[in-house]
Amino acid sequence: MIREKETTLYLGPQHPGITGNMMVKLKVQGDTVVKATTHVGYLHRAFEKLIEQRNWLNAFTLLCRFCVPEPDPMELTYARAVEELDNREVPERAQYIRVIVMELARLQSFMLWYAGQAGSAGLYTLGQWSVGDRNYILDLFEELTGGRIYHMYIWPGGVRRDVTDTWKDKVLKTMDYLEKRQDDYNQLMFDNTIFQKRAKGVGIVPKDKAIEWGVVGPPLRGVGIKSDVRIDEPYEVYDKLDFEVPTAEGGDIWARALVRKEEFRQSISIIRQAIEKMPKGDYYNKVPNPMKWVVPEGQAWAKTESVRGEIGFYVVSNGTNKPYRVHAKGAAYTHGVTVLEKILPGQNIADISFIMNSLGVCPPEIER
Amino acid sequence: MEDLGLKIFGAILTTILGFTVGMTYGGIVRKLTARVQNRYGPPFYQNFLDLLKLQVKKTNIAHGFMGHMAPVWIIIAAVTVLLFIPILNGNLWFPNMSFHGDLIFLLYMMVFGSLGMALGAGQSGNPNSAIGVSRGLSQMVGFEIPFVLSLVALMIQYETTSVQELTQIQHETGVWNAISNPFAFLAALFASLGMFRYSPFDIVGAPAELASGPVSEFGGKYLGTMMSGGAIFAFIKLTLYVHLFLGGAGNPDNTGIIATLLGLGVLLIKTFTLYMVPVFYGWINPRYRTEQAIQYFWRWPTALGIIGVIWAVYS
Amino acid sequence: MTELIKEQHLLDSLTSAFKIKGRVIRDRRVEVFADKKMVSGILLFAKKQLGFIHLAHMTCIDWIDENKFELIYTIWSPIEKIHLFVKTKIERENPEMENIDSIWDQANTYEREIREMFGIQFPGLIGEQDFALEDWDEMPPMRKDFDTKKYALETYYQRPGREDAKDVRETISERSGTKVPDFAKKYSREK
Amino acid sequence: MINDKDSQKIVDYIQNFARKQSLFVMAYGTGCGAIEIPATMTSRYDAERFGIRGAATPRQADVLLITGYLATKTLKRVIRVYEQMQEPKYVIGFGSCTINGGMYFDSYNTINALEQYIPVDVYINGCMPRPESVISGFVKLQELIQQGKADNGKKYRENLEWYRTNQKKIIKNWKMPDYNW
Repeated sequence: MIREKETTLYLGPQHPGITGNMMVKLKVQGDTVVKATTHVGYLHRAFEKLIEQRNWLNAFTLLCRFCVPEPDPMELTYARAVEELDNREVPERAQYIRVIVMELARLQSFMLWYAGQAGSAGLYTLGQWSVGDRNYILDLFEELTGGRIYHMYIWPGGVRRDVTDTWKDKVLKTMDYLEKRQDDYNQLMFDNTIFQKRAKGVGIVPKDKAIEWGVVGPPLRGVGIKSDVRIDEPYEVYDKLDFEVPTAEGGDIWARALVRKEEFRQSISIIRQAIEKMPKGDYYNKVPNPMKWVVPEGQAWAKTESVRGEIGFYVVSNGTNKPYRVHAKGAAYTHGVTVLEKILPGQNIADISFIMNSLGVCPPEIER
Repeated sequence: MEDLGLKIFGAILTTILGFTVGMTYGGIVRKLTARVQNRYGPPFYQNFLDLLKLQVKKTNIAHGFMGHMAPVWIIIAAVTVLLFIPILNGNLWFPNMSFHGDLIFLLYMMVFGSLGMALGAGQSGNPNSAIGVSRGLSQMVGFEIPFVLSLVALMIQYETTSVQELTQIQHETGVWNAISNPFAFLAALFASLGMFRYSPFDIVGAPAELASGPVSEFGGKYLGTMMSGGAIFAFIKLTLYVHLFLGGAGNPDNTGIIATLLGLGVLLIKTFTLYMVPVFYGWINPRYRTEQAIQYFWRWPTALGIIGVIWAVYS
Repeated sequence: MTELIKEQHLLDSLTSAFKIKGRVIRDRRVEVFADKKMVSGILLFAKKQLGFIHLAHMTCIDWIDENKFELIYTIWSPIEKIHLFVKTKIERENPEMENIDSIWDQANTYEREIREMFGIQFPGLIGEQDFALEDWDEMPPMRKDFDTKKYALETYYQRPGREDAKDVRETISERSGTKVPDFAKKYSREK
Repeated sequence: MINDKDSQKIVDYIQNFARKQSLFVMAYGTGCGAIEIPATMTSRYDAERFGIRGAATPRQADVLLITGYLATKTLKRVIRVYEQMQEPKYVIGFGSCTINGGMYFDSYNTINALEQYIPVDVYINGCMPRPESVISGFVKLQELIQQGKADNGKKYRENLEWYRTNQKKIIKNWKMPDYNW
């Protein structure tokens, strides 16, 4: 057999197929990847260092920029960690509002995923549809929080503004619309034989290694392990809501896509339930003057389920008006480095971007 | 000498027509694609603006001799092939350099452009280009087989290797080859999906995988020239298909101005309809991997091509 | 505390096996304080015997007043649904810590980051020296004694107008020649 | 003929018109602003109406969109991409972080003013700028091009010394990854 020459292929940082600003250095033999090394740091902004310079509430402006496609889980996780340190109660209404915001954030992220997953396979029509429809969710956010992408809406002790009844109606209308549209997306994506051929059996995460490698979220559910922070360690009012955590077998791109497809449905259902069950009352347990607000000494760890998997914040206070240390661990931290490096060898070059989208690799979350 | 003058004039006219139609079709496809994607879309003449911009862009890169030659090679190949394609059947204004055996000649010449691209891209040194070229050649191996089979079927059926004659036969009998040998036509139609490089066969310049594939290192005038070449090639393929399978266009008995315009209208309608086949297919399909694309062509299209040949032999 | 039986049981089994201190923080949260040398043993024991198979995260805190680095390993048991924090403090001078990427492959990434950001060495760690930074020759930046603002001011060009951190409203009013409205004044930073 | 002033004007007009109507944007999401680019390109805002479309490689691109903060590691690549682009080329600074550092003004790893390192034609402020403002920034750039005022590449060439000095202050090692092709 003729041994083909090994070529080094730099996928990124400037490459349309890469999911953000990062680089995967590939050793390639023909069309097959032999070795993959992830290089990150192109987006390193020293968030954790900067948060140490800000006071407790100023940190929120930085936090939501941790991972751009999905800023809200970051805010919620940090807020929950601070609440734990400060022993601050959150009114029940605020908890419901938080759940709605979280699920809306999930939905808009799912729509980006639809676009990325289809776009990396060359199905541009779906990407255009779903990113276009995503604007309807961003409109809802805009009305509620004032921001399209970054909201800074969830604060320790509740949320910043109350929701109105008209907003709730709009949410319900949007949910009806999205439910209809999702059928279109699914028809274009899941019913397509070419997509099935591309997705099945590609980018397999082995079941026995999944937890060891730090796989979380949909990729972990894609290997058949039912793991979701919302049921493992219920936060806010998720234990009062009725939803299912879908799983699929196989661990390939197809399984992960199936999981996400079903989660999209569940998110819509959760939002409907939360709007229905939301009680009247206070929405904000006001914190004192943010310039002088001192959080008691201690350490807290909070984690939240985002679209890509669990997000955890380790917050340390030394009893001053600034955080002493904040460490964030996003799902992409392991997906983008360890998992990607482990599963890429043996894959076709054509599938790399496909796999990265399926794992939900989000570079700003890795290097922060 | 008069004849030669007319021929040169016809050649220029043909080139202008091919270029304009090819570019406009591209623009219309962009617009239609945008409409399908819920967008307003660029104006239909956007491709001309792009081309003009590329041509006035400064270019100060050198990738060796073949890097300079590749676009020239492509456009030469495109114009040359165009001159051997009958635009309107037997029309004096669009004389083609038809000769016996030009179908086989065309088969070779149509690869010529891709070859130029391959050599140029190879010299640019970008690995994306190299991979793109190897993919393009593999894909060509895929779709050439059903395409050649369908042509062979036609050649056997009418015992000629001249495009002109094939058109003339269809004109005389009034039966399109698409009807007299449907299997060959279907095989050729499937091959055309690969030829036009829309999804699912856009594996050559797949953006998410290879940046822009073979043309990664070409910008400005080089890219503009390649774009014009590509537009002419699109027109060539469409016209060839129309003349081989869909009865051609134009009436050799009447070459007056009105009849010529009418013939051009028929040609445009037929080519545009044919062009919509790969475009429609592309809107709803993601991209194949290289080996899957080859498998695709080597199954049904090839089988249809073989059936077409058998049909031609025994009919 | 009747409802924390599970957590207490876990703590007991760890303390009895290793003779270490620890406490139950709240439900689903248990922390143990271990010596530097015992950490990998505890982690391996927790992974193999107690079902803590998931390394949720790993981080480092710079306690500059104590002159110590604190390393925190957070591990999670999907069956018991408990977080276990294994905490250890190491000296700030020539910090060195045991490499645990043989226990969890993904620890490699965390350790590379900590090596870069805090300067803690992990003998036997595979991977390039640079993780997020490139050609960094200053002090490891996440250490508390590294002043990021000073460094930024010295290194990068600062656009004029930013240095005084003045209230935006006043700057705008000065520039446009209009007065700051009364309702906006109460938010002013000058007060 | 071609040296004639009036005919040169006409040629310039046509050239500028073509340049302005066909802007190929470098597909390089350097920062978090990249999240609004899909929104700008898709149905509600549809930047393709203005002839704006993505280009996959620097050789084919006209516009370099710096979407937000630039880490020093990215700056090195951005400069390389910028230098690979063919003239006429334009740079749009997108988001507050490119103007004065934005909220990362005291970060040790992000630059604060983009025009110190590469010339910038248009800044779009905001964090993050809405798709409308992105499009308005592009329209502003189109106006500049039509007036012939956008000569980014020329500016860079003429002041190369100054830009290089600034770049070298930050980028300590100019060695690029070695390629074996």
